[in-house]
Amino acid sequence: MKVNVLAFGIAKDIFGGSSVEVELPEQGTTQNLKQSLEERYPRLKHLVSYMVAVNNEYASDESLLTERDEVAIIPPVSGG
Amino acid sequence: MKVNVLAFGIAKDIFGGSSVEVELPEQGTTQNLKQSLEERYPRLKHLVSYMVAVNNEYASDESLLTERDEVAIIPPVSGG
Amino acid sequence: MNNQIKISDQPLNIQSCIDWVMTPQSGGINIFIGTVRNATKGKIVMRLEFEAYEAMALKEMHKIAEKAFSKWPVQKLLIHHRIGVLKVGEVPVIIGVSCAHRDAAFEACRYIIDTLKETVPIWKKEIFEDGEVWVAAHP
Amino acid sequence: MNNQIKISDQPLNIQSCIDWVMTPQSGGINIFIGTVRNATKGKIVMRLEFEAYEAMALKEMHKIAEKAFSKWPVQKLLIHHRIGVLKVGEVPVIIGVSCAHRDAAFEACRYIIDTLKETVPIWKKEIFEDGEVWVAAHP
Repeated sequence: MKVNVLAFGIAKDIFGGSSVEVELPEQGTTQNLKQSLEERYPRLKHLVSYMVAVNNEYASDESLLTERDEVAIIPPVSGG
Repeated sequence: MKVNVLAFGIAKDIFGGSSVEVELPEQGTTQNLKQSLEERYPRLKHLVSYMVAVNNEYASDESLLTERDEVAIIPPVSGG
Repeated sequence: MNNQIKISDQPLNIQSCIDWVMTPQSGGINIFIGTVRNATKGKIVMRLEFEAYEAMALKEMHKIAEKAFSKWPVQKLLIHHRIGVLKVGEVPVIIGVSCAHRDAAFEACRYIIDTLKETVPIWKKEIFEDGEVWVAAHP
Repeated sequence: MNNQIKISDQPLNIQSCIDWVMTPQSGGINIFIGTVRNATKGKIVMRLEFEAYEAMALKEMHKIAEKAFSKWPVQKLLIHHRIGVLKVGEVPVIIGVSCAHRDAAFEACRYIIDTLKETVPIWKKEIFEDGEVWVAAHP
């Protein structure tokens, strides 16, 4: 399946755009998504940390993804 | 000696005015002043507490008073 | 020590207090605003009357400011207290603190209002429909 | 839950935030104002750029508000965050909390800004004379 991944902050610089498409196996998880992105964009691994949000909520590594989900990469936040 | 004592807040109500004159022995202390006032105005003893200020500073019971000092009775403060 | 300490019988201007306390060096500003509540222990408050022993109150407020500057890296510090008759919703006190970082701003602001309420010779009388009372005077 | 939560690309209005948060029931109001500092670790800051994942950021801000209402007797609570390009001295964030008593106002306000900085998906980029950096991204 194809998952569209939104990018913010430094992730946008790393991906070279505000979203990327990632091909994942059916029943793919957040963890699979991270692995796939880190292979394609090794600079992701240099961040202090980053999270994945699914449908506007922080998601655990085990969360299952579907093509209909709104998925986003959340680098370390720095608002306020 | 005669000491002029300023009154604020509830002390003004108790003294019936914004200052009273108190006759004290030479070398009289803050403690002597309190005793004298409490005899004249027993309601003073019903306060939670009260302090004496001499020349705009909180004074201890042992502070010596002179006629030239600015003396004030400070009932429990409640600003802010 | 960059501070502005004032006792006034005129309404306090919140915006100009904040404008004064902000600096290009500060990242965190904490402001405490005291307001006249419409009730105390279930009784409706009509108005408040504040009275100060002004010379001494200013002296005590300056001591508090000095202590705050010595305890925290404060950039600017403001304490304005109003006296006279205040209606419900009006503002008797504004405290403002600017610091490079927020920790110090919160702590210093808290310290200032707590200490002001303990040491500064200002008194407030609550006026109810059926009487009045000097706050904190009696057990 | 009486709250006002907003993300805006327009300058925040401090006075109207404070007016909104004050109520006749509250005696203590605590306000936190974040401002753009002119320097970070000795380097001169030219400007800041804030970006939000807006839908999620609003959701997280509402969660923080809900938590604050459950932890403290808060009367009104306001969180305004600005995004876009901000110059030194401008205000990216205003938090306001009104309570009957000051303890709760200070604690809730502190909790809100601390938690906002940990969980709300907003990012800031510092622009220096000789480069730029996404704050907190790298070790």
